[in-house]
Amino acid sequence: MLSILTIIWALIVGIIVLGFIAASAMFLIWWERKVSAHIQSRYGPMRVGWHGVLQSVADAVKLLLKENIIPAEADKLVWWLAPFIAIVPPVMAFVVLPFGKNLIVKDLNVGVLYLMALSSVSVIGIFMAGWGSNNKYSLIGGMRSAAQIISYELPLIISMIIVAMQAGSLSMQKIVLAQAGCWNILHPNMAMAFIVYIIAATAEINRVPFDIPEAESELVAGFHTEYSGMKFAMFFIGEYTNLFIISAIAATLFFGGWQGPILPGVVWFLIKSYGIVFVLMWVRWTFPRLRVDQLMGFAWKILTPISFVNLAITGWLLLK
Amino acid sequence: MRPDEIAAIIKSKFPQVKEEAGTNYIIVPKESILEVAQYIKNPPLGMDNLHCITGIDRKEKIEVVYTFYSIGEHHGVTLKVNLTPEDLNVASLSEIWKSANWLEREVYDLFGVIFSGHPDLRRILNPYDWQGYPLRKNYSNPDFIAKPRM
Amino acid sequence: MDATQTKEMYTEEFLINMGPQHPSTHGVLSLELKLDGETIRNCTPHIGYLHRSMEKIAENRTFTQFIPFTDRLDYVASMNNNLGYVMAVEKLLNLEISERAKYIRVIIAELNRIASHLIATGTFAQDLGAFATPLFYCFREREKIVEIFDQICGNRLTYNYMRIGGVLADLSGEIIEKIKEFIEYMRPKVDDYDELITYNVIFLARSKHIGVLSKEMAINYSVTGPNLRGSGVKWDLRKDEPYLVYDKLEFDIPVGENGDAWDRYKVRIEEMRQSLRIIEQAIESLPQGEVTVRVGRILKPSASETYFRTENPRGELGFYIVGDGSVYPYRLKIRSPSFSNLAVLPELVKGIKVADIVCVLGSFDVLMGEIDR
Amino acid sequence: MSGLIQLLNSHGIPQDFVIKAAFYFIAALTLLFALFVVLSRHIFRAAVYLAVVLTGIAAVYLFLDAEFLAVVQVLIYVGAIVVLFIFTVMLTADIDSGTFVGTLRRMSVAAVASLAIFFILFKVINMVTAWKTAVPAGASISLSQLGKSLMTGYALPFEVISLISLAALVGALVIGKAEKR
Repeated sequence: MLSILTIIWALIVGIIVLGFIAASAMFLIWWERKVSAHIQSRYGPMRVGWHGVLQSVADAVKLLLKENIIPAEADKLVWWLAPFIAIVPPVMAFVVLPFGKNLIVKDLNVGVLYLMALSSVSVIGIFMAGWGSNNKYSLIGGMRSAAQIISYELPLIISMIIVAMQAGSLSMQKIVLAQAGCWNILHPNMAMAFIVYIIAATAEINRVPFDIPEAESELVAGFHTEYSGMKFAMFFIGEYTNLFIISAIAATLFFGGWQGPILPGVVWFLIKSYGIVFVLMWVRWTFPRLRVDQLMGFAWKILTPISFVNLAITGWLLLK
Repeated sequence: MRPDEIAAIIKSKFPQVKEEAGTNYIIVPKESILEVAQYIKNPPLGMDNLHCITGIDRKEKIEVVYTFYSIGEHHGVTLKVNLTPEDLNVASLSEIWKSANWLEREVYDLFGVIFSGHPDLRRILNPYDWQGYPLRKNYSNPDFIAKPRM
Repeated sequence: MDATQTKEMYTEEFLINMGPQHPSTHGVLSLELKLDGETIRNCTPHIGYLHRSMEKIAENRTFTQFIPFTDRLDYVASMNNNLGYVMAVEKLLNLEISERAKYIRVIIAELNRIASHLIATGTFAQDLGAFATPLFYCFREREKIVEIFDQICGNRLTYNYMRIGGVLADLSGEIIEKIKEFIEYMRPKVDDYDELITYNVIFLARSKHIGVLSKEMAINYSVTGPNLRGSGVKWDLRKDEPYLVYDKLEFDIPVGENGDAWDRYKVRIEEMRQSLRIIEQAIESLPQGEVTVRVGRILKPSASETYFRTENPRGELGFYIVGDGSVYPYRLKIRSPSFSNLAVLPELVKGIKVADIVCVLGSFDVLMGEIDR
Repeated sequence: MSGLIQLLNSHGIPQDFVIKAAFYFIAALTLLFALFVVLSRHIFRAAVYLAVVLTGIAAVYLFLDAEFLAVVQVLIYVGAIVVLFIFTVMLTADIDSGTFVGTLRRMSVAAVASLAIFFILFKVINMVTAWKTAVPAGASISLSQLGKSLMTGYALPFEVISLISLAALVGALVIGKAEKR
C-alpha cells in the first residue's frame, strides 16, 4: 500500500507551492504599486498596515466579496473556463523551479522544455477569455495576444536552448550546477541570449512595452475587460505569478540560480528573482507601448535572427 | 488689405452684394453665395480659411454669418446671408472649405438652416432625434429657466 | 455585411464603438470605427454628449454673469477662455483697459497655457502607453501653477478671474515671487520631458509619420493653434494679430516640419519654453497702476455685433457677440478651436491602426467641454 | 513515469492495476473530448476541445516513458498548432454566427474517409512484422543522444524537413503579402 507519508508529503508540497504563489503574487502587487508610486513621485498605498503592506490582502478580500457578473451574450462555458486555464500553467511551472540545492519539487530531465511547453499553453486561456466575453475589445485583445505570443515564442525558446546547450542538459538543477564556476551571464553569447530572453519573456507575459493585448488606452483592458470579482483576481494572480516565474527562470538560467556565498541558496534565489522582477517593473513604468505591427516586426526581423545567429555561434563555440 | 478695401473689391466684382450699414460686413444674396465664395477663395483675396459659420435669429429673418480669414495675406472678411423663415435653403460651402462641413451642421442643428449640397447634413450637438431648433428665439422648452431679474 | 475582397482571402469588417466611455477619447467623445482587422476603414465621430446649451444660456444671462460659464468651456485653460470672452465684450463696448491689467492678463494667460500644454503632454504620453508616469510628472508641475491661481482667485479649476475692464485682483509681490520661482523650476523640467519622452525610441516610432496633416489641409479644415503650427504654418494670433501687449514681448513661434503627431507634440513642448520667456519679460516690465477700469454694474452695449478671437492653448477661440442694446447678449456664438480640430480626424485616420487613432487623437489635444459647449 | 513505477514497486502495489486504471481514465477522457471535437457545433469550442485531446495524448506518451515526446507534444500541438487553429478561426468570416451545420453529403463523405483511416491504422497496429516491438532496456532516452543522432545519422532527413519548412515560410509570406485590390 501507498505510504500515508508520501501522500501527506505531496499535499504539504502542494500547499507550500500554492501558498507561495498567493503570497508572492500579493507581495508583487503591493511592490509594483510602491515602485510605480515612487517612480511617479507619490507614495502609493499607505493606509493598510505599515506602508500599505496589507493593501493586497484588503484588495483580495474585496475581490472575493464582489459580485460575479457574466455578460449576457457570453459563451458561458468558455468564459468560465478561461481564468482557470490561464492560471494552471504558471502554477505547474513551479514543479521545476530550483529554489535551492534540494528545494525542487521534481527535477525533470526535460525541465527547460517543460517550461516552454507551459508558457505556450497559457495563451489559450487568454484567447478563451477574449472570445468568451463576446466583446469586440476583448476579442481584439485575444487576437493580439495570440499573434504576439506565437511570434515571441521562437526567440524565447532559442535563447533558453542556448543555455541548455552550454550546460549539456535540459534539467534545471544541472543547469544551475553547470554555473558553479562562472555565471552564464558572464559569457558574451549568454549575455546576448539573456537580453533576447528578457525581451521575449516580457512580451510573453504582456507587460509594457509589449502590453498590447491589454492596452489600457486602446482596448480598455483587452481580454479581461468583462471579468469581475474572483475571476478577475485569478487573471491578476496568474499575471503576477508569471512575472515571478520568468524572473526566476532568468535567475536560474543566467545568474547561477540558488548559488551564492554565505547566505542559504533559497535566499540567493529569491534575491536574484526579485531583482529581475524589479528591473521589469522599472521598465513598465518608464516606457511607452509599441504598436502591434512594430511589435511583430521587432520579433521577426530583429530578435529571431539575433537568436539564430547566437545559436550558431554557441554551437560553434561548444564544438571548437 | 483693410476691410473697406476688401469690401470695395467684392462690390466691384459682384454688383448684387451690399455693405451693411456701419460695419464692413458684406450682405450677399443667397443665390450668389457660392459664386462669391469661389471668388474670394482665390487670389487676390485668397481667403483660404473659413473660420466660423454662425446663425443669428432676427425673428423676421435668419442671418447666416461666414467669417473668413487669409493666413497668407493677414486679412479677413465677413459675409452675411439673410434668409426668410419660409425658405431656409442656402448653398453649402463644404466643397470649397472642408471646415464648413461641421460648422454648417451646427447651424443646421441649432437654427434649422438647410445647406443644400452638404454631404452629410445631420444634427451634431443635439441628439439625432431632437425636435425643434434650440437657438431660434421662438423655441420653447419646459426645462428652460427664465431670465434672471435685473 | 460587406467584406473587403482580396484575391482569395477576405476579412470581415466589423464595427466598434470607441467611447463615449473610453480611457483615451479625452472625455465623452464617441468614435464609430469600421475595422478591417486592426486597420481603420472608416471613422465617424459622434459628439454632443456634453452639450450644455451654453449659447442659449448666454442669451439669458447678463454679460458679466456669463463669465463663469466660459470657465466650463475648455476647463483646463479657463483663464484663456475668460480672457477671450471679456476681450470680446470689451471690444463691443470699445473699452480700453489699464496697462498693468494687460500685463497681468498676459502673465496669467501664459501660465494657463503652460498648464494646458502640460496636460496635453501627459495625456498624449499616456495614450501611447507610457502608463501614468509622464502624466504624474506633468501634474506635479501643473500643481504649482494651480496653486498660484488658487492664491490669486481662490479656485483651482474654474477661475473666473478676468473681469470686463480688467482683472479680479492685483498680483501681490508674494505671488510675483512665486511665479518667478516657478519659471526657474519649470525650465529644467521642460528639458527633462525632452529627455524622457520626446526622443524616446518607442515614442518616436509610435508618433512619427502618424496622422500627417498637410499645410493645405490644415488651413482648409480651419485647424488652429499648435496643430496648425505642427503642420508647418507659421501662424499665431499673438504675433500676427497681436492683442494685449504681445507685440511688446519677444518670443518665437515654433513650427513643425511634417505635420505628424510628433510635430504637434513637439510644438507644444516648445511653446511651453516660449511661454516661460513671455512670462519672464512681462513680469520684468510690469507697470504700476490700477488693474480695473470702472465700468458700472450694468453693462449695456449698443446694438452692434463683433467677432473677436484669441490664441488659446488649443487654437483660436472666437466669440461672436451680438448686442441689442439690452443687458443681455442677443446672440453669442462660441467658435471653439477643438471643434474644428476634431473635424479633420476622420480624414486622418483612414488606413491606420486602432493604436494610431489614439495617438492622432491625443496629438490633437481636443477637449469635449468646448466642442460640445 | 519510471519514478512512479519505482515508487509503486517499493511499496509492493500491483503497479499494473494503478497504471492501467490511470491509463484507461485518461484514454477515456481523451476519446470523450475527441468526440466533442467532432460533434461540437461551435467551431471555437471544438478547437478548445482539441487542445484537451492533444494534452491527453501527451499524457499517454508519459505512460510510454516518452517524457520528451510528451513535452514536445504539448509545446507544438497545444501551444502552437491549436493556437494557430484558433487564430485562423478568428480570421475567418462569419465567426459571429458561431454554429456550423453539416449537410448529409458532407457528413457521409467524412464518415467514409475517417472509417478508411481507422481501418488502415487498425490493420497496421495489428500487423505482425519482424520489427522489434519490445521497449528498449534504457527506458528514458538521453536527450544528448537524440540531438547527436539528429545531427549525424538523420542529418539528411532533418535538413530536408527544414528546407520544406523554409519553403512553407516563404510561401506564407508571399500569400500574406498579396496586394489588396
